[in-house]
Amino acid sequence: MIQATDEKDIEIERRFVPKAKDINDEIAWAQINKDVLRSMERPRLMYWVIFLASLALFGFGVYCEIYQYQNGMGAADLNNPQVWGWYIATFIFWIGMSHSGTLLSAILHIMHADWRKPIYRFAEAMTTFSLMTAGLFVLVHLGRVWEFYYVVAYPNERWAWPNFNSPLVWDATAIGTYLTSSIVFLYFGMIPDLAICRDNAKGVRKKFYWLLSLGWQGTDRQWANFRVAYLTVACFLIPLAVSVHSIVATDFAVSQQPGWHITSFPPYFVAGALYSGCAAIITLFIVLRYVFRFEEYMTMPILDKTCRLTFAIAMVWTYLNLVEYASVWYGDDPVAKQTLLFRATGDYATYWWAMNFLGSVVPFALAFKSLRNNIPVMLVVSLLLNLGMWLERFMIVTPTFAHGYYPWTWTDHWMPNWVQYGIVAGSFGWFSMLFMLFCKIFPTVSMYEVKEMVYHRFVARKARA
Amino acid sequence: MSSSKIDRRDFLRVLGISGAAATLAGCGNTSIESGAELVESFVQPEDFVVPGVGVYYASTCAQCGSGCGVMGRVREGRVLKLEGNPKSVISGGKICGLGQAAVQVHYNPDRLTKPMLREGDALKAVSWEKAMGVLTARLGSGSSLTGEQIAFLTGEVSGHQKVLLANFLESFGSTNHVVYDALSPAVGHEASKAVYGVEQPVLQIDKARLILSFGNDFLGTGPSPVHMAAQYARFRKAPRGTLIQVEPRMTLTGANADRWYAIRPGTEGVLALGIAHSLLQHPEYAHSISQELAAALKPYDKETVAEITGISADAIPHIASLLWEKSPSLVLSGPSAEGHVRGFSNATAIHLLNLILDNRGKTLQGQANHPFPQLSPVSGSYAALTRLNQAMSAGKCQALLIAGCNPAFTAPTFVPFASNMSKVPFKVAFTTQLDETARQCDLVLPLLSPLEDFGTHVAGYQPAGVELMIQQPLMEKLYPETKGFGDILVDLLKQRKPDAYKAFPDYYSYIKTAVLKAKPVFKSKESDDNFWEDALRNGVLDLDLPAAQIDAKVSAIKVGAPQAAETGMQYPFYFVPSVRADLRDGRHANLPWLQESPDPLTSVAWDSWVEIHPTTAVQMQIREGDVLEVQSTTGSVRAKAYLFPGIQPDTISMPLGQGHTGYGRYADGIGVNPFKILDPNFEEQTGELAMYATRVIIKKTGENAKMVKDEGPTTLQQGRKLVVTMAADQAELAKEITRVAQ
Amino acid sequence: MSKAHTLALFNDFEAAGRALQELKASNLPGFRMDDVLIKSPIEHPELSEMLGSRPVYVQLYTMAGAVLGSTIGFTLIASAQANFLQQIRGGRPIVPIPPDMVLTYELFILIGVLMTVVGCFIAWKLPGNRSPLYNTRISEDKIGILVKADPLVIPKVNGIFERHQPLEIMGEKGR
Amino acid sequence: MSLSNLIKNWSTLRVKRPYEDQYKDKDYKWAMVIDLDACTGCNACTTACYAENNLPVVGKEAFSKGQAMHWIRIERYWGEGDELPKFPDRGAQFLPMLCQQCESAPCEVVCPVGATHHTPDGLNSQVYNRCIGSRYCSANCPYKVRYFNWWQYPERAWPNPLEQQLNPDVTVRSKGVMEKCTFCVQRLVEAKNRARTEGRRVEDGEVTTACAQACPTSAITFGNLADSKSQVAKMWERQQVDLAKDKQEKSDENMRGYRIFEDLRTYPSIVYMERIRDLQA
Repeated sequence: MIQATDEKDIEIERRFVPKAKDINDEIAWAQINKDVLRSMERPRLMYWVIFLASLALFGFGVYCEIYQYQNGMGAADLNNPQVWGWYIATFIFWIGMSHSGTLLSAILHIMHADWRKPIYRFAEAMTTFSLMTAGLFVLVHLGRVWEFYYVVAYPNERWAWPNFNSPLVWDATAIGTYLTSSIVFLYFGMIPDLAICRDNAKGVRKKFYWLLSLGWQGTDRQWANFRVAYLTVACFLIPLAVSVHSIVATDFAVSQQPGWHITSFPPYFVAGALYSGCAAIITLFIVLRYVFRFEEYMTMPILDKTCRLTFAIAMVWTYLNLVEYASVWYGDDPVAKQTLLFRATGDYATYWWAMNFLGSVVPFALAFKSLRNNIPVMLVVSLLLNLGMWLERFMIVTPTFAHGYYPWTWTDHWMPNWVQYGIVAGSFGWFSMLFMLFCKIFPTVSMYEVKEMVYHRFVARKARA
Repeated sequence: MSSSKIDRRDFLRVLGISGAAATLAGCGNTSIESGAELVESFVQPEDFVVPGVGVYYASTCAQCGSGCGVMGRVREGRVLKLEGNPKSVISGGKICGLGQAAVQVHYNPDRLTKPMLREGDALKAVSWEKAMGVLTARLGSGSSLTGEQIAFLTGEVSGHQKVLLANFLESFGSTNHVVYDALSPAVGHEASKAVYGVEQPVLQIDKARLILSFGNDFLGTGPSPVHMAAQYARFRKAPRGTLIQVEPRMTLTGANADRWYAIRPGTEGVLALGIAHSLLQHPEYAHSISQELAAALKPYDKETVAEITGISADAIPHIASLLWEKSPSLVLSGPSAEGHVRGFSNATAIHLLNLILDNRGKTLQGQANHPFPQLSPVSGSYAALTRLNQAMSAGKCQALLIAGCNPAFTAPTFVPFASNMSKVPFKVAFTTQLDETARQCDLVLPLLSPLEDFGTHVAGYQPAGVELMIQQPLMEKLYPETKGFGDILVDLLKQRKPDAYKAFPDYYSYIKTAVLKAKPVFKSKESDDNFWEDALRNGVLDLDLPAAQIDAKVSAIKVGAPQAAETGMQYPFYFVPSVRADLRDGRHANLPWLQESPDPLTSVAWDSWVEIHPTTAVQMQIREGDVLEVQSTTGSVRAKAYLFPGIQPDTISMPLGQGHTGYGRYADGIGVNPFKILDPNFEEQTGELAMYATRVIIKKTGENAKMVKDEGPTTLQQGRKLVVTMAADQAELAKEITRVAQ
Repeated sequence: MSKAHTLALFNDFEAAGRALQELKASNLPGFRMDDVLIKSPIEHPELSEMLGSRPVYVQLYTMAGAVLGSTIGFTLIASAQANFLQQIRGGRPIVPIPPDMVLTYELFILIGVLMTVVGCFIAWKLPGNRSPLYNTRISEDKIGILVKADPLVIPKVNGIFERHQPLEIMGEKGR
Repeated sequence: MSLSNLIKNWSTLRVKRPYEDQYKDKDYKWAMVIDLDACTGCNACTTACYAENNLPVVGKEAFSKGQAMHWIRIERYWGEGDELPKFPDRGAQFLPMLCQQCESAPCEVVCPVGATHHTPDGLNSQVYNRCIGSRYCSANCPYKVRYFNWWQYPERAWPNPLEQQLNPDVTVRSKGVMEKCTFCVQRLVEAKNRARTEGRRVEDGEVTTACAQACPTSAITFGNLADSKSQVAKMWERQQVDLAKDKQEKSDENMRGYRIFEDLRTYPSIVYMERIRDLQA
């Protein structure tokens, strides 16, 4: 067992490694197992409160969906120009949210950024679950959801294939690929941890983990293949994640609508996706840290790094956002310009300014170390950033429909009714319910990688000594 | 057809339309399940029915008095859709929205299917035998009613129904046929008669180079809108005619004008005389009128006229010079000019322009004198209703029969029609659907819809010669306990005058005999059967007659000193009700297609609204959707404000036709009824209700609601180049290939 | 010839490394370094190196998957469009290249990812073939060295292990 | 075999529509001309369309929410720009707007299931059974003439016996599908079948749409653009509008024909003729 008690080592560390330690490297490996496994034991009260609240929210969403299913989409107060409402806006929001898991996990993995290790697992879970939530929105949004399989390309007696020209089919394929790949990535990276669970579980759970861990024993051959495969999948995932959100952007960019027909939409969407995902990671980071007492692993230096990353992405997004406005303005297409002006001054001006404020000004809070280290402030800021990102999606969908090419069908002050509110709220319930379940079934902190982190620090210190 | 010995189906078979009607009997049959049916082959279906193939039958539209020929598409015995009948001169193969909706009168879910008899406060469904028993007990052979004691109140009615109705009343020694039309053209007719000698001159719109219309909505609510629209289309082809419209509130016709002027309501006559004054500057016109008249026109200089009418002083000589340039012209007077206390003199002043411009015989002609004037309709009037109202009030009326009008809905509040009605001991309504008036009657007899019934019609406005329009059933009747109006009249007459009517088992045989009697007039050499079959197949019997000459009487035109419009400070706004081309006086408010069909000018559907000019609205801080209370001396109504630029700024306008309280699911609770706030102003010459003379005050109620309208928040094209406009002098219409409607 | 297994648990990588070094140098008859397996809670490349070259072939599967995904993807999509009912769309050809490329790209990644993971499972010979002798403490913090050798050599191997303070030595009868 | 098909037909499968003389050798290309100077805005076409195509009456509530189902609607504008005149002294600007049956329809490309695509006779068709209701087509339609069944109208729009009026040649659409003007395809199919049995092409004037048939001023002309002798083809030619061009080169500037949003390169099948106003008046 590695023990670092040498006073001299600590002194060296203090002198030559001025940056804050991401994690206390004096944690014993067995303690890591114990801490993480403890989070999967019988839940505390706080867990039940969050879980039941999520369940209730989800239940209400299901009720709204049933109501809408039985009556038709009119129940959601959609109309001729406003054909999409909040569903598509929230769909993009969830798709965007999913991107940070991949970013943290894959990009930082390739770059050997060790600080990702305690937090990437829940970020990946977030990716998976927000993709599943996004998928739900596709279904909720369909007028005839019972025929949704028409979009899938499969040989059938009708001899009719889906329309491969349609960005929606690209979407379906890209999201399907992304969901499959991220589930694979999440599970694959979890196999060593599942073996730990297997070794510590009893009864049915043992059987379950025994099945899932696929007989992992941590042999050198297993580790070698695992490393290569994990890195390869990570490499695949980065372009995939970029392609997914840029394809979602083509839903808009390919179309004729003023305000959508913009070349910079794909990078703009990707930046927005990473932005909202990072903000969501901060939120979940704080929640998990509190609920599961993960102070030892989800440490302040890691939060600090995540916040700095978020700030950087926020600035990228701000830039691309300004590029969008500037290109519309400079491009001088009267119709697109009118739509832009409508956003800034029309019925939705409040939301537009709020979006710009929350998206571009509030992130400056992340630039201050004192604020970064203040957990309540960060919780509020991260939620505000995500609200801003949701508003961004809302601003893309609703005002464009309200003020499109055709003046006769413009709408004023269109806002959804309770069914849409209910379903959107229900999606948060669904996401959070899945996430809470995940926390109790799977280890939310990657044990083996935290061990690696601790060990590498120890070795490095040894070497320096 | 309980009372006829010969089944109607046999009649139809003779006429070669049996198939369409006969297969209907199978609808809703459950005897198949009980094993009572034999397997039938479709190899030899009924004559004229090919499963899956639509067949067209000619008939006549009864939705308004225009008498358009229509073709009904019938499939498997169901009438599906109406098209225009190309053989009809009036419709020319075209049809309006109102006509289309006739199928919804027929299939209306709120149609009356059984006779209703009053028991205490409520109407209860009874059998046809019982209903007829009650009717004949009062009005049959044993009836002792005479003269004034019986009254028949109808809307505009023509053809043999009108004849039977007169004969029925005659059997009581009565001539008490009261024809009421809430939107009565009576003032216009009187004025025309006084000036031209004809009530309704034939307008040659297509021949005019310039039309100056004072509120005449010939495209929307005129006497024959479909016919006029076709003429208008030709008018717009090379050489393109120019339309100038002067009215307080833009009508559909005004919306199509090359130049539209908003005029202060009631001052149309002043403007007309002002234009006449300007025209007299041209020497060739100076001779066309007498010296006294010319002298009387003196005070109508452009400044005075501009002051009174609100139209710029420059516009008056401008219009006059256009009239001088573009000859022949046509000057029209319309309801918004006529519906005032001085409406008659307004109309005659407008007609004077036609005389000065010598449009007689060019764009204005008399209707042909035809050989069956007894079939022509009597147009309705408000005065007739007043007389009936007085008779009822005095308790003179013992029996009141009502068909085709709804005075309980359309009569203004100051006319206590409903309470007077209760003084009549026996009230009978003939209707296809219960309305506000029928609900107050003692007996309601359900009529066949016009698509199930035979009939003959002669339109009040005959564009060329005369057309006897034939109406025939397009399908078997939907409800067994309904009956044609004509059939009921024949039944009653058989009681009253058995000898004269015993030869006619029903109305069908009556009109067939009557039409065949008229065969010599049509100079037909066909056999009777062929003549009748042709008449049914064509749906129209045409008689080409020369147009009558217009014999103008300038003496009818009295010109006084120019009078300024009244300004009432307590009621600062003029109230101009607008008539929608589809809902008219509200009789069509039960038809869902028409309710859903947006008003062309405001795009509002399913609702009432208050039109107010945007500048006025800004002054009063009124936004669209603000609920306004519109108050006159007789009452008030509440409706949402709609900002409408096509209105004179001192005027507000509300559409008529909505606000029903007992007219079925599609009409009830929709909007408000502005008939109820009309002030008791009457045209001084004719005694007609001055519909456009009401003055109101508007108050904000503080509520705001969403307008039920099709358009979005903008009414502008926003630079999108959707409707592109070309100046008339650029267009080369003569070079274009166009299809001209005939 | 049947082989027997023995597993020694060590407290840390240094001890395990020393044991491995001695094993390698011992040149015991009936024992090959190829038959030695390290079982550890985290990966330790330096230790693995001592066992000699153990090549990884997962990349080949990835390559196969990527090639398969892109070729089959494009072919299937384009031939689906080119056959059956022609779906005419104004302004776009029936077989459009850019959309097909998008879909091909997605399939290239999907099949690539799946083949990589499948390749890894194949390399692990999972979920079937599991090596005998395992201690749950390995997944916690201990390092195990599993030796497969001639039953006669096992005591000598155990002897080497004993010299490096193993926590425990587990054995089984050779089969 | 599929792959050989692909290689064999590569040239035809890679054709981009529309192209010059696309319909030259074809039998049919349905097209329309609407004369805005003749249109009075009377709404007869709208009601005719309701009758012919089983359009549901949505009622006051749904209408106020903008869920009306009029396949052809009459729009009324008060001005070209963005400033409201004090009085509309040149009248209103009426525009009958219906599906433009674009040759390069933005809706067709984006439908994920191919429920809307082009027919060989140049219609933009909608297959109700295939539609899953993603509403992308409507989002992408610059004319906003696609109408979605927000409610289960078959059960609420035609209370007994109003359903007897329904045209048996036209489907009644269920909730969740998109619909739009079809140029009365049921009439076209019937006419084409009749002509085919008689071994000829549909003659000009033999078939027309319900709106064109009703229009009291005959502002709407419908016909076969592939038949150079047809009224509609002659009008297109005289108005110097070419189906396959997104920018018309007119030698005669005074010809009134134009297509709406040509610069979006949708190649509509409906030519509008400019409204005329006598500005001297």
